[in-house]
Amino acid sequence: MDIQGVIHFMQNYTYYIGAFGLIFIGLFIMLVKRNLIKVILGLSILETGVNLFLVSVGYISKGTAPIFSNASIEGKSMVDPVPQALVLTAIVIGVAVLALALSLAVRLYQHYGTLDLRQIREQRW
Amino acid sequence: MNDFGLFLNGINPVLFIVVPLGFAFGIPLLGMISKKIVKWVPVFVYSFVLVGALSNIPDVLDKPIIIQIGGFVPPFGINLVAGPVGILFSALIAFAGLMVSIYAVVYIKEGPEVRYHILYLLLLTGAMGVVLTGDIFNLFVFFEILCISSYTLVGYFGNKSGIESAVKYLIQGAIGSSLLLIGIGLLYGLFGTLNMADLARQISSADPVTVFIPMALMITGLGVEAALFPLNAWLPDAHSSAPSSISAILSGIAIEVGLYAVIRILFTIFGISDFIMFFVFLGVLTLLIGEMCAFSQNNIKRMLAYSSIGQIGLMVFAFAIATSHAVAGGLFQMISHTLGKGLLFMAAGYMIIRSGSMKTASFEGMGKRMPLTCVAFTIGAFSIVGLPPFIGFPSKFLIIQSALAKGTVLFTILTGLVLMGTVIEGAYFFRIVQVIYFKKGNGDSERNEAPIAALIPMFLFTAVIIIIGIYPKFVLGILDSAASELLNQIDYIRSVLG
Amino acid sequence: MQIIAMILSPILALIIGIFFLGLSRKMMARIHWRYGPPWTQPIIDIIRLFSQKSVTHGHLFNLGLILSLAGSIVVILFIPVGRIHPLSDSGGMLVILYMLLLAPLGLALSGGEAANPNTSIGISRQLILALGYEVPLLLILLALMTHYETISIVEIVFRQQYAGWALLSSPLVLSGIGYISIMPAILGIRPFEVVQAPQEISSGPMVEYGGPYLALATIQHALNLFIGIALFVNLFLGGAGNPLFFFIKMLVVFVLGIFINAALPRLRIEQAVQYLWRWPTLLALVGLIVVIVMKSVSAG
Amino acid sequence: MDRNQLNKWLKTPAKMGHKYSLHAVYFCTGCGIIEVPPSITARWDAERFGVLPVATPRQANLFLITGYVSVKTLRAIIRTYEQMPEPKFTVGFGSCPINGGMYWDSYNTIKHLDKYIPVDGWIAGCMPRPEAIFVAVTHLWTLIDKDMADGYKRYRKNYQAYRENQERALGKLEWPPLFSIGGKG
Amino acid sequence: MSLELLLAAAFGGSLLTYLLGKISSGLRDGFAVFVSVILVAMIAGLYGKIGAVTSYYHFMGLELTLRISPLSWFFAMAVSTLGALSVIFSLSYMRDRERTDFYYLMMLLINASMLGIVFSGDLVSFFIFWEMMSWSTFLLISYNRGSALAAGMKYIVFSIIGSMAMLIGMLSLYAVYQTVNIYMLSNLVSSASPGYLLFLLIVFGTAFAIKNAIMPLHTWLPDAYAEAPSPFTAVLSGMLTRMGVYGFLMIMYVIIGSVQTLNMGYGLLKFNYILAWLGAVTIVIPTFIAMLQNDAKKLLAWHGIGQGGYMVLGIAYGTNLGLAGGIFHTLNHAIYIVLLFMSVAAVQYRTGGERDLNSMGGLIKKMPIAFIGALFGISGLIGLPLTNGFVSKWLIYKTLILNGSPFLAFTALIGTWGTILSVYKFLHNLFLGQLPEKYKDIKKSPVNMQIPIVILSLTILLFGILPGLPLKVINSIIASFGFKSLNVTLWGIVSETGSLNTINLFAAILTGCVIIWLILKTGPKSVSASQENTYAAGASIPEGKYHYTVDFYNPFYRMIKPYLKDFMDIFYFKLAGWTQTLCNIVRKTYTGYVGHYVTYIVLFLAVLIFMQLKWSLW
Repeated sequence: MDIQGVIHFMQNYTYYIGAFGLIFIGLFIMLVKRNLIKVILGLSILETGVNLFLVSVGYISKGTAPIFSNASIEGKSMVDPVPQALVLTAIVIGVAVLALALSLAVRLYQHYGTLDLRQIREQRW
Repeated sequence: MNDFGLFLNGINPVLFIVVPLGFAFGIPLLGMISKKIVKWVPVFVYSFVLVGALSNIPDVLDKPIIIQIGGFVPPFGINLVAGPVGILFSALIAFAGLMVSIYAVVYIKEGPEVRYHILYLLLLTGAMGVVLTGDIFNLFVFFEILCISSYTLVGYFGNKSGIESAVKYLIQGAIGSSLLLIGIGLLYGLFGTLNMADLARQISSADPVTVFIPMALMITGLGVEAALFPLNAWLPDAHSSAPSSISAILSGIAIEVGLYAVIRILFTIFGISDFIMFFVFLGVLTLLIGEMCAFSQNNIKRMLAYSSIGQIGLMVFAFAIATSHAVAGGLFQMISHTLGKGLLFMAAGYMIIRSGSMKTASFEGMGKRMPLTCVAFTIGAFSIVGLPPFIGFPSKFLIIQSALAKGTVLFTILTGLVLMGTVIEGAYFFRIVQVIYFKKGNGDSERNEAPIAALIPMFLFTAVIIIIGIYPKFVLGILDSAASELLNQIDYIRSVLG
Repeated sequence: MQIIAMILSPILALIIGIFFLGLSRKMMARIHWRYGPPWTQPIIDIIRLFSQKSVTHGHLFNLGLILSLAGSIVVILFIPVGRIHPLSDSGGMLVILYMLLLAPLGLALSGGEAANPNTSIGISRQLILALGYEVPLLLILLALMTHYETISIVEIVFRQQYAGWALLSSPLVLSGIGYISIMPAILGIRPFEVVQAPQEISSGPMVEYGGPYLALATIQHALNLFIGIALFVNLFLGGAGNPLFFFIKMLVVFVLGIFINAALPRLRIEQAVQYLWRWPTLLALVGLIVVIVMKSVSAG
Repeated sequence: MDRNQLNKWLKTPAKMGHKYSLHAVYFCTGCGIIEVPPSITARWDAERFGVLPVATPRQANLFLITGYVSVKTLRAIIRTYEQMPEPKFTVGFGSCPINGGMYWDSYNTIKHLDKYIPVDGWIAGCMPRPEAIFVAVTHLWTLIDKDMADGYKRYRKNYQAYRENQERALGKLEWPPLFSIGGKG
Repeated sequence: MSLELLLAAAFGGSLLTYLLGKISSGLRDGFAVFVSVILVAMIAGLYGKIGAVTSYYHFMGLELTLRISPLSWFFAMAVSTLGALSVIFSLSYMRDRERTDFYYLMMLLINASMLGIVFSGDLVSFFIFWEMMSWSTFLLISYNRGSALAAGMKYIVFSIIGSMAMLIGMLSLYAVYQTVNIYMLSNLVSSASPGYLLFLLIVFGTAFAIKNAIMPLHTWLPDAYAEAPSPFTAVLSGMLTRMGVYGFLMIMYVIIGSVQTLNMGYGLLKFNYILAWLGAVTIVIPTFIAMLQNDAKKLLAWHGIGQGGYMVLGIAYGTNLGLAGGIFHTLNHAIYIVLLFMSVAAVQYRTGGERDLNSMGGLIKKMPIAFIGALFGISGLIGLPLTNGFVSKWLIYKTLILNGSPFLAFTALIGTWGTILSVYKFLHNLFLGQLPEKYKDIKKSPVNMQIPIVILSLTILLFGILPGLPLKVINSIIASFGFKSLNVTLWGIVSETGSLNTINLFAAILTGCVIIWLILKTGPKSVSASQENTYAAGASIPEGKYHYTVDFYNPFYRMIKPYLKDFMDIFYFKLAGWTQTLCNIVRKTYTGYVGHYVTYIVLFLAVLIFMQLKWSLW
């Protein structure tokens, strides 16, 4: 692959790299971190990555906002509106989950006195 | 069917989602009027839904009901597809929901009751949405409704184990949802549509490798809720820490709905029509591991939870065989599991209340103290093990039969393994039955039956278990058409897209 | 004819058996360098016993003894003595095998009700010993029945009168030797006298028998001697054409038995069973295998 | 046939049987037993007289009491005697059963055995030789012939007295009376 | 009268009995007896209708049928009769116990499901009734609590394994032939490949071998027999366990057919030959283990295993004599083992549940009827001539000897001698010997216990003297399997290679007994003596103060004990232990640490993708 190809790829798919980068970072945090808050942060990053990914799915390079104002640019250069709608929903859901997770974390801390997930293992096998 | 033909033939399936949702948000208002009314709201709502679901069965057997929300024609609008599968599941959800809500009337006494009922309605709404929707993103949304409300309900009592389980459930569930969302995004990126039928039509001509990644992501994401083997670590915790009514719903509805989503995606969207070796093995593995874990439990609810894993394994095994009989068997197994496990959790709930402990050893002499509950428990256990004349028998019969109909040595051996799981299952369930009936309790042996409102659903479950066990033809018709709906991708596409 | 045979056969057996009892006492005495009692002594004993007044311990005490004796008599009806074999077509060897059980079992039942510890010990030894010798005996009889392909003892005797004695015929010689080596156990004489062992457990199962009971028990013992030897004569020595020859053959075998009896000490019950399950069983097993092999060789 | 006639007819062989088939319980009460082995083994061979040691009193009809009788053994002697089937004969062997012998002044020895059980004959001496047993046996034959060996009949007849004697020497007996005390068998 | 009506009466009767029990116990008892007796009458009335088929239900697209064959009539008759006798026997045994309603419900339910099994015309009904029988038996085995629970667990685990094996066989038949009707299958299956038939024989055989307690699969039986309530143990041992024999007959001779079954395999490795050897092993080892038992019911239970070996040996050998012997032995065994368990139950009833042989004795004077039952029972068990057990064993032995299987014959015969030892111990330690002082005031067994005991004792004698009565029915059974019928007379078998004539035997023994009795009478009248008046080296025995029916075969034990452990039981316990350990290891998967759970999810995804890339699963 020549340098042109790389640049082309970078130009068109940077969003994806960013999105999946965030997703993997989020997953990595959830895999290795022991602190519940950090894990929740990882979750948040993961969700952000997913949202970014969704948005980038619908993005067209140099496209405009999907607002029906000018008939001439309709269709081709407008970004897809559906993923944006999806992302809005996903963000809402993500916020709900995050809020719930944090509130549960507070309750958990009240019970255990710690947020170290290695010690929060009463429920097992 | 025209757009808003609410009462044309049966009750419009949209109402199955709308009515509970509306009441869920109406509950706080009702709660201001009277707390007592609140606990009856789910009962009324689900009586209505049940009647609606049942009223739709005759129509559905002819031709699926397609409802286009907002009048947009698919693939552009969101649509509900109430085929035999959808109606079957909505009837099941409604029935289980109704029964458990009756049970909950007396069972839920402490804690924020009003919120319980809101979340309960939401949970079932989510489940109902998942089974009825024809749109993949809509499925995700309903799925999230289901999941979030169940996270919350698992921690309903706010005790140590509940919160811990809820947190763990939440983390795993959230990862699963994220993966699912990525998969949906990928699919949308590839095909530019979210309608299942449309996706299915396009996928059939797509490159299988390209399609595979979103599929794997979606299976994994939904697999968390469906409790496939390594993804099901949340299940025993959540089921055992939740209030028993919620355990019944989680076990009877939530994981089934998850599995429904998996098979819907596999069969309808990705058009799998031959058996899937990976899932056959996964099913057997899930079954064996679930049963083995259950075997070494002495906490009744954990045991029942692990048993659910085992049952899910059996269903996965059945669906993975992917013949029409097998899928019908899998669906039948879902019904029998919902009924049996729901009954077991409900009975166990009151047994736990009376004995004050979840340890199986504390149930000694229960047979004398709460005879009716114990009979219900026993029948549930027998049904889960698959003994005639209970409902577990015909379902297991159908599954094993279709596995053996494959006629290969491999499947015979796998069937043998599945039945080995049944043996283990029998061992621990019969152990409990023995403890209940044949061990003398050292505590008080006064008769202390569960309240009548808890007994009614148990009785109805028992009745249905026995009746369908003896007359499986009541459900076989709809099961067959449901199986053909699942397996027949072309028909699905044609009926949705016209 | 059959009726006459049925009456004649037990009487003959009784006479021979009691004669053997007397003979054995006399011969034992002579081997011990004693003068010994007259050979009619068992008859005198039996007469004396019948005139004594005994105790009974209950109905089973009587019934068991009666059953035991009746069992022995029925066995005799199945065993051909010369050409006298009144019942041998009613079930063959298998019935004999089973009827042989009736004698010890009847004594055991009778002794059981006597409620005496010595009886219990005696019975236990008797049953153990029976199990001990039945193992080789069954193998031997199976070898015979397999060889001759019949379960009828008359048929076996008949075949031997054409083909020569089984003891001397090539496939059955080991079985014959095996039978000889367990015969003392079947007859209940030394070295297998643990059942009675008068010095040790006061004559075991018979400890509570007195008077007529003891007389019947003695008769039973006599008949048992007869059965054990007659079986051997029939099965391995080709029976006989008439009772006289039969008697002579029996006498030879019995004298052999007496010498063994006089020469050997008593074995403990474990030792007895160990012996019986070792050498005679081995012989019998090899004998049976030889019979099977010979049969299959000659068949194919 | 008349039953009495039958009895008479049967009596003769029965008597012969009693005579020539004396199965004996040797009761080894004391030193006298040392004379028994020679008498039953090859040296003197009692079996030629029909005398044979048996293991239990149930099978016996001759009771040979060989030696002194202590109070303790008396109990066993009575018990054994009562367990023997009738007709039965008792012979005391040696001086001690007759009158205590050298234990005449022992506090613990029974002096007169025939106070406690009927004795049909005595063999005096300390010790009598084995031949004396055979003399006693032949004497016993004569007595049986003449119906004079009737100890068992006397025991039955005078059971009450015997029992009283026994109880006087031994205290209360553990076993119930053999015959009803009224004297009827 | 149709079969549905019969089964409806049986099942409905059991439920109704339960409900009546809530009203009055007397009503319940009466009704239970009524139902079970009516069933006997109804089945007896079905004799003429052999061959009738009724289709009663459609289950999941399958036609479920009931059918009377000679075999099923034979078994049904035995089941219902013994069931009725056991119910009659239970009346006083179960009085004043708890959960009596439950007991009768289960008892009649088991009876009904056994009738269902034998009348099933198709495998699905067979399986359904089989399962119902299994779980209701489980509930009743556990009835006595305490150690009964472990016994019940053992039973149900084995039972489920068996049913699952049967389920595989049944459904694979259905998958291949699209029918489960036994009689339609019997036409279709005979053309199948030998490998498939062997598979069928093995899976069905496993199920039936478990039920019939064939040697490596026997370990549930001793505990279950010992711990179940005694009248139910009678049913359990008499017929329920023998449903395995019925199953073997069904799969070997009805479905697969004699020609195919007997030609399965080569040389010494023929299926039926191996099965016969398993039967032979089942005869010998349990019989010897029975000798070591000190528990009356356990001793009988081990014999139950051993006798099952005879049946399997007979039917597996596959000659008309052997088959007749096996089937007849099933009936005979049912009769005498029921009788024996009833005798034990009668003793238990009076002694307060005592089963330890070492602590009883001398009950003959106190419970003569129970003694007679036990005596006839053990005579039948040994197979003494003139008892029914003799005839069936005779048939089996004869075929073994004459068809050149002397070693099988040897094992079968030696089993009999082992049997004598242990059953004599059983009889002696219960009824003979000294009566312990604590049982001095024991009463006779109640009348309703005596009636079944007497009936069964007489039946043993009747079938022993006139074996032609049942053998005629058995002849029609083996004829229906395609075997040559036996030449049966009323009192035996006529054959060139040695015939049997029980009436001669009977006459001879009877005459012998009478003559000897008369001889005994001519002697002086004997005096009766108490149990204390016994020879003890001159010592006197204080009343009731000594007791010695302990360790009856001690010298022998010392010899054989090391060899006669129940190795299979030990193995199964080990296996259960290993399973438990494995389960404990497996459940450690769920560590409780969320990080691991997340790893699982990631791993699952990775494996899924990897597998697709590597092997292209889709």
